Amino acid sequence: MNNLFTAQDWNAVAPLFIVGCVALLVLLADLAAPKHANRYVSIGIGIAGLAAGGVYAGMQYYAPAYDAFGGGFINGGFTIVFEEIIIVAAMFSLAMCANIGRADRMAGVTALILWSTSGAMLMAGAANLMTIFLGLELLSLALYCLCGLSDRPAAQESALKYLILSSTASGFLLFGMALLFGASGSVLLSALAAPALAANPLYWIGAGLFLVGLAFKLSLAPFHVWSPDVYEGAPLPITAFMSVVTKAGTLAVFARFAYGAVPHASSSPLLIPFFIVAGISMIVGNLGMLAQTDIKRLLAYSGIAQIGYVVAALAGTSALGVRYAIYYLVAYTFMNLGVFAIAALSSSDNEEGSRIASFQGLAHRRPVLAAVMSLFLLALAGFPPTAGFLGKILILSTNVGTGFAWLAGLLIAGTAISLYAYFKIIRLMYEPHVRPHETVRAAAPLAYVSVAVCAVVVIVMTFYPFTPSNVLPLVK
Amino acid sequence: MSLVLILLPLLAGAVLFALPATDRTASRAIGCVAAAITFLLPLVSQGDGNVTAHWLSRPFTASLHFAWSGISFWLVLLLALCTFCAILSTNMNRPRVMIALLLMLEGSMMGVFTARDVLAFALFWDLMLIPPFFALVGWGGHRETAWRYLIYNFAGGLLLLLATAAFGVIYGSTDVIGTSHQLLGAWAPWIFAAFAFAFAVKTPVFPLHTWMPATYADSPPPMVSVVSAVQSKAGVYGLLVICLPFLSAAMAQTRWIFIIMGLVSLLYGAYVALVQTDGKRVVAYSSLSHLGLIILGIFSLNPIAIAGVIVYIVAHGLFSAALFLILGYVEQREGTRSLTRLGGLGAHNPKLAGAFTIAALGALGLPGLAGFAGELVILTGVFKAGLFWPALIALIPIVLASAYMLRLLQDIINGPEVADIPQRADLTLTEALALAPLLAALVVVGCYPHALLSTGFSAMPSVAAAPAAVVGERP
Amino acid sequence: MSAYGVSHHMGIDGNYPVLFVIWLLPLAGAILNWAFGPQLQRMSAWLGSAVLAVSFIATLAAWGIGTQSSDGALGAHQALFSWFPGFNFGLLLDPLALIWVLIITGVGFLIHLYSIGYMWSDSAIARFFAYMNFFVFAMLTLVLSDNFVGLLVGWGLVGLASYFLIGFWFFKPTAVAAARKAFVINVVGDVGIMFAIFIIFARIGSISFADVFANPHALDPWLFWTCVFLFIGAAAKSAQLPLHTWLPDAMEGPTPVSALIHAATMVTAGVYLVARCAPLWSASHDAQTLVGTVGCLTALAGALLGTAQWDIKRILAYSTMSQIGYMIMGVGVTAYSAGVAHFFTHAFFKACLFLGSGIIIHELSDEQDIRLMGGMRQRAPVAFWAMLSAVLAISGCPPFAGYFSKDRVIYGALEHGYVWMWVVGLITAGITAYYMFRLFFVTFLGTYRGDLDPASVGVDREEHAAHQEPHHAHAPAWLMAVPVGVLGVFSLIGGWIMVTPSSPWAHFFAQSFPRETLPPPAISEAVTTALAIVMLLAGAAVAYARYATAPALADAPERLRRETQTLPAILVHLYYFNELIDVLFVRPARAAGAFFSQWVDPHFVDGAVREVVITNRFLGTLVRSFQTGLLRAYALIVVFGAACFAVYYALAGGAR
Amino acid sequence: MHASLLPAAILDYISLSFVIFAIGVAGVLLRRNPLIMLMSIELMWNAANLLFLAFARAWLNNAGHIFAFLVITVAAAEAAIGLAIVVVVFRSRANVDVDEVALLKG
Amino acid sequence: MIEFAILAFVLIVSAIFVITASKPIYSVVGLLAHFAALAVMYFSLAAEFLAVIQVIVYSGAILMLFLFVIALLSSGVSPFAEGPNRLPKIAVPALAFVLILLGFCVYAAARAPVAANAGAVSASIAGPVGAANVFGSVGDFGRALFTVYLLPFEITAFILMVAVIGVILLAGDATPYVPTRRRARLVEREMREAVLRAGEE
Repeated sequence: MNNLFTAQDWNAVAPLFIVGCVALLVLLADLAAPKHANRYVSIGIGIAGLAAGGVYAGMQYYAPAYDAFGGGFINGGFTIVFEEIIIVAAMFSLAMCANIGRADRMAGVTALILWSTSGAMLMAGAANLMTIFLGLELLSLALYCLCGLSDRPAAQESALKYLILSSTASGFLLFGMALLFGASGSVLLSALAAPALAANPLYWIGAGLFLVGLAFKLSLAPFHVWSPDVYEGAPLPITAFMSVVTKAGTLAVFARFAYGAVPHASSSPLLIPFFIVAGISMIVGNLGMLAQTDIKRLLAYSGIAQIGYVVAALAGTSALGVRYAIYYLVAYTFMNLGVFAIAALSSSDNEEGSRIASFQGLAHRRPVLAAVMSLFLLALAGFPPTAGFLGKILILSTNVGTGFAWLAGLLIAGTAISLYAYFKIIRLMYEPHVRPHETVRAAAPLAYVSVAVCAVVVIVMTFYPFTPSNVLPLVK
Repeated sequence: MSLVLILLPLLAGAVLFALPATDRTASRAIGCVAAAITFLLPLVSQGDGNVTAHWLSRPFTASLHFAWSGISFWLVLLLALCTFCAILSTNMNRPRVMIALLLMLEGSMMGVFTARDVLAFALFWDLMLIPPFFALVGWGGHRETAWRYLIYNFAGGLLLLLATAAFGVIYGSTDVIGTSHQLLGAWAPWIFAAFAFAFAVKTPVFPLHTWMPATYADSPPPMVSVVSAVQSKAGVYGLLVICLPFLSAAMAQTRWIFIIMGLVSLLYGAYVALVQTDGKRVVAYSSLSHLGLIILGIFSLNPIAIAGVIVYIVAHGLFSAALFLILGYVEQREGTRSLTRLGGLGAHNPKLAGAFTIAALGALGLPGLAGFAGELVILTGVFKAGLFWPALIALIPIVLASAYMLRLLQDIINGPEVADIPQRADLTLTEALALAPLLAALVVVGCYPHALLSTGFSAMPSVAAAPAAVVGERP
Repeated sequence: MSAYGVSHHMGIDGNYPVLFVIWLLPLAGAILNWAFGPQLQRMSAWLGSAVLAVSFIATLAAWGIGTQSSDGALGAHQALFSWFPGFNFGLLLDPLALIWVLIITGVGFLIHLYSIGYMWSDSAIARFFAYMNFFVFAMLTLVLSDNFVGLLVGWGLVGLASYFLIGFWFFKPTAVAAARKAFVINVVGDVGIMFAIFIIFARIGSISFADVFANPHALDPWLFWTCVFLFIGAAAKSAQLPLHTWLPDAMEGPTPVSALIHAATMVTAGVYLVARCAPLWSASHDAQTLVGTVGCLTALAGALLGTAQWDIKRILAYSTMSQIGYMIMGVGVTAYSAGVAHFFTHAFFKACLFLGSGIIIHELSDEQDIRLMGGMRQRAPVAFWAMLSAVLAISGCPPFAGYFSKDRVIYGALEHGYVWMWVVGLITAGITAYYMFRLFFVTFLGTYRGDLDPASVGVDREEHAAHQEPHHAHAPAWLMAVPVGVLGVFSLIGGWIMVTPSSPWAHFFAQSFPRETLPPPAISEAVTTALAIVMLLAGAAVAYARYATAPALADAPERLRRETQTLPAILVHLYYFNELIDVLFVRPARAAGAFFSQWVDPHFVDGAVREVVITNRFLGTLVRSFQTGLLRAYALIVVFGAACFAVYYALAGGAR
Repeated sequence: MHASLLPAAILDYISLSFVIFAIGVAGVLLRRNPLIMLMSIELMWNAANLLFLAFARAWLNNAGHIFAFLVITVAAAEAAIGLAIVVVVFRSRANVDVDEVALLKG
Repeated sequence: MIEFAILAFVLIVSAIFVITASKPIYSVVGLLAHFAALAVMYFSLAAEFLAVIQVIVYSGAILMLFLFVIALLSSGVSPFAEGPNRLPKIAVPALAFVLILLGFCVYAAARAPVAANAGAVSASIAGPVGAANVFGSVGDFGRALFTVYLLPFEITAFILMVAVIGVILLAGDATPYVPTRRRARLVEREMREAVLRAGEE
């Protein structure tokens, strides 16, 4: 009984357990820490814990893939890459907390962020329906609370909306899982690839409802309706966290399902609707950006479109596709978080720097910051020399190669639409007319560091494209 | 070596921001030196400054590969020269920023012209949209002009992206500029269509030109002189180095579409230029007309015509840059560009009048100047390719050109002096120096286009490879 | 030796520095005068003239090499450079070119000399001489070039020079307009030559005369069209119908300009072109007919217009047009040496007439209307005698120069079987005599009318005022008198070298032009001459009767006024050519431009773009209109999507 | 006990849970009281649970039981958080009609 | 079979009652009935442990929470007063359509041939109910939970922690609070202004 699971099993899940347990450590430390410093104590410990988890996971990167806990969790390149993405995003979000939100709540917030992170990390490796479900719920439950953690009525509203809608979606997901279980008689994804299932309607309906749940979490149109409101309402760092972590985790699950749990996937019509909604969200997301006045809301729509691009890369489930999806996801992580970090920097109490108007004339107040901001926006718009540019090239070539040219076309159309929205902000920053100086809080150096890191990565990735080779999402 | 051409201007542009915002002389000096170096480097250095670094191996081979061989050489020189003159003549509020933008523009366009890799080409292609956009935001009169310029050209850039990806996947590598290989198969026409759209927008060609007059009219003179002189050539350059060597079969299939588009641009631009009252718009529409001729020349798919195209690219660059700079001087002095308000400047500004006259004559294709050499050789080739009517029709705009160019020239410098404009002083030494090289080059190229022509002939490997129907020699 | 008596390789290849002297010296002068004008001031005038003098002497020195010949190669050929195979450039001095070069430099020198006096007090004298030298350079480029493209370059450059000089006084709106008109119409001609070049290169693969003329029939079936397009160029440059309208307006320029460019040299470039392309014309009978016809009609039309003008320079302009009509007719019907001969003599007497009238205009401080002249004999004796000689020459009175050449042309037409041209030519000779003597009598005889009220002689002031040249102080008289005198003398003796068919002249061109042996026509040359003299006397007599009899001189003002009112409208309005061109070309072009720029561009082309933008905006609002903020609405949307999914999968999964 | 441990055909369970699920969905869509919405969600989840157990029985695979157990746990946590949020929202406004909670839109 | 029919009937009716009840408190009662019926059905599916859990956790814990919150909110001013229905008109047909689609799914699923052979009764589960290592028994369940499915079980720990900490943070530190109409109006206005300010750019 006690030699049922070997050390290998525990190694696989150790990173997420480290992160989860550090959360408890944060809570304890908060009791001990002096009141004036507790904000930084919590953030410090949190980031340290995340780093530890990241390092631990990273050390196993080159080990061959294997599944732990009887297929509950698969460790391997794919899992670890996603874990790293998630961890980095969590770190940046914590760094942003440095000057936003109430200090006395910081410990709890940090803990919740960490648990949410560990939930996403679980999704990254989850290979059976239970772990998928639990990871998803761990991630979401923490996020419901985090969204509501502000005195602004908008925040509470966003929490309520997120909770109700997300639970409904989870209902669909769960029901789908039940049907999948019924069809295959097993909760393992690997069991779902059995060719016999291709003819089983239970399997099909189950897969359908399952994908609905994933599409909701990825906020693909038309399941995106929640994200603009929630992003706008939630506190800035939480929005940043959500915009990457939720999507990364869910994308990992989807990739695993698409690559491992679909009978002869590349030719099967089973995934087509998912790619169709990806295409729709490229258009819808970019259109939604056009007349926004709140940067968080704008980024919500932008995220809808961007994740559409990422999913498009998986169309045809080619071996290269997943690598480019990861490349673009990483690019998206950094350019997106870069914008959030700058918004956090230029944030003041009354409005968390989230009103686009507050960027007006930024180039005259803080030229460097404005330049970097422009860089991130250019990247989101797919302008060179940024990772966004190369990422689009890679996705386009995948689509052309796998015969999904229509997705490529939609990608082009969507990007063309998005240009105006992104450049509107740039123009605003460089407009000669300067509005009265904002009361900008003295920001923590941490925030500057994260901005710098994002900027460097976004450029470097263009010329040293990072497309790891051992990231095929195996299920067995 | 050729990386210097790209990085030096960019760095110089960045350095300028260290200077005080109102500084003019220092930034001008730095800018001119940088531009001068980029001009001299290809001339003095041996070889073609080949630099290459691996970039992608999947989904297709791509490398950061730059060199200034072939057509690139001339465009690099043209670009450096125009930038030099533009910087020298920069004389407006916030000069430092303008010069920085000019340098960044030069750097990015150096990338376009020296890239040996289609992906790198596409990268710089988009990059070179940004400085003019900022110039329009900072100095332009109307906000929507900037949008129109950016979105229109970026739409083209996106299709270029798509085409590049498809090209890479089909051909396996994008490190191809300078080589030649017929791309056949079902994809080829679509790839060509995407490329062609991007290039046609940039050039621009008739139905896709509406971003151009507004942009040229609104941009500050130094910027527009470079944009019209060199940036508009990027499209033509793309057609020459990407489409001709790889897709000339597809070009041959669709040539009539483009020949007609070219002819329409020729006539349309000329007729519209005939009635414009804004000096800059006259030149803008004349550019539409002239570039129509270039398109016609390219799609005649005849070696002689292509050789002429090379000459005409340079020629148009020289005289349009000069014209825009001169109009800039005039506007700066007299505060207006309206042909109806200006007049009689020649009496007090002989230097201005002289320079203006030479530039205008170059534009209307006066024999002995570069424009004429280009027109003549292009149309000779077009006719030789068996395109009788296009060659004949293409002669009408030449007559119209003399009409509208003389109108532009005479309405500004001839006639009795106009009372209600300031009539300020003649060209300063700097301004004259900024024009001199352009006009001198106009004459030299007009008499001795040999080198350009030979480049043009060597730029045509694919036509030899292409089916005989393409080359359409008269039987 | 081809069948056409023209050698394959025109000119003996070699290095001929003298050609460069002749050719480039004027350019040097132009550049110097242009660059250092402010410093040189009047010195530039002497510099410019000196340059021409040297160039002329060099030409005389080059006589030998220009006329040398060995195994059929005639003249001197200097290779320059090549753009690409088939586009080879070079200089060619053969007898034909030599004649032109002589006139250009020789007469050019005299006119330069004259201009010193004429432009003495003009502040822009340096610019003037720069332009003049530049013109000479351009004209030399035209005639010395050994290929069509080089010729076209010169063709364009002389057009430019003429543009500069017509618009020399650029503060005069009329001058500016005239300059533009001249240039644009000349570009039409350039374009014609360009197209001819396309054909030639496409068919023959070379642009050099030698290769083209070696076998003109290589151009078939395009030979005729090549000639037509070439002739479009010739017609534009030489003011042939219907492209002549710019020439009278060109009189806006200073008088020496009219003399040099619009009388002696540039306008005869068309004649040169046809003569130069003799092999082509000889090979295409249709082309001969066409060109001969056009020339003949132009001669008549110009002469008729000459009878109805009052502005002294415009009368001369139309007479130029008419005389060039003769030349074109001559070369057109392949009587090449005759046509060229008429160019030769015409250069002298027409230059003389212009310069003489220049003296008068000068004398009367820029009055150009002959109705306000009269009695000039006393005030300008030199002009009187010189112009008398020139008038006799132009109206073809033996033994003056014009007599020999004009007879050759008229008889040439007959020789080549164009009887009606012969008839028209004779009639035109009569008309010419009439209007030239009219000019002469009204200007020189009688009493000075300048102090009368202009209206009393029928002068319309506004239209008249436009033709004022700026007043300038007087220069040393001999500066202007000498050239006029010299030209007067040449108007007398200039034709003596071409008296008989075996004259030096005929011998001179023996090898240049295709030799043809024609059947002798029904009417002999003697008869032609006799008829010509009769016509001359008739014309002169009518003129005498109307303007020179004692009573006529007595009430000259009254008669002039009446004549002014009774002139036929069609002549006064120059056959409505300007109006016609305006309606047919200018207005439509403007209309098209306005239509495109005010309707097509903003509404049609740009409209499409704007539609896209608007659609995007609308879609954006549509997307955001789903974000009602209502939780249940969101739930509905999500469930809706979910239901669609479920149905798709239920169906795709095979549950029926 | 022998008679039939699975008292009905599996299809009946599927249909039943589908119906309950649909009722739950309808509840979310129709009601404007967040509490009742939460209850409807509980209905949906329980429908899923029922399905899990039915299939577990059908396959004789107790993974379904574990799954249902986990779902119940999560449902408890989710209900707790949900109710807390409802309370917070209620604090800032005097009532909890979700149609009144529409600050964020566009 | 018959007991299944009865249970199904009870389940459906109670579910409908839940979503139609006029007062939340009635819904809770309906839900209670629903859960009870479910427990019975679980039992009939040989999942005694789950049946027990269902009763304890759901009926015992979760429903109590609901009741508690209802009680808490009822101290306010008309907590469950419903304003005008703001759903756009389009919602009605859309809703109808959705329900039809769902109905189709039910139908489709019900017609679906299932690979799993219904009512496969293997001898392995014969034996006294409740005995260990019999399918569905506590022992069987526990063994599975702590061996094969250990990882999910561990994760639930985090989930419960999240619930605890989250709820504390959300509702914990609130000062005692008496909602009144006036105060509600104040909040409303303040919020609308905030939105307008953000919206005007």
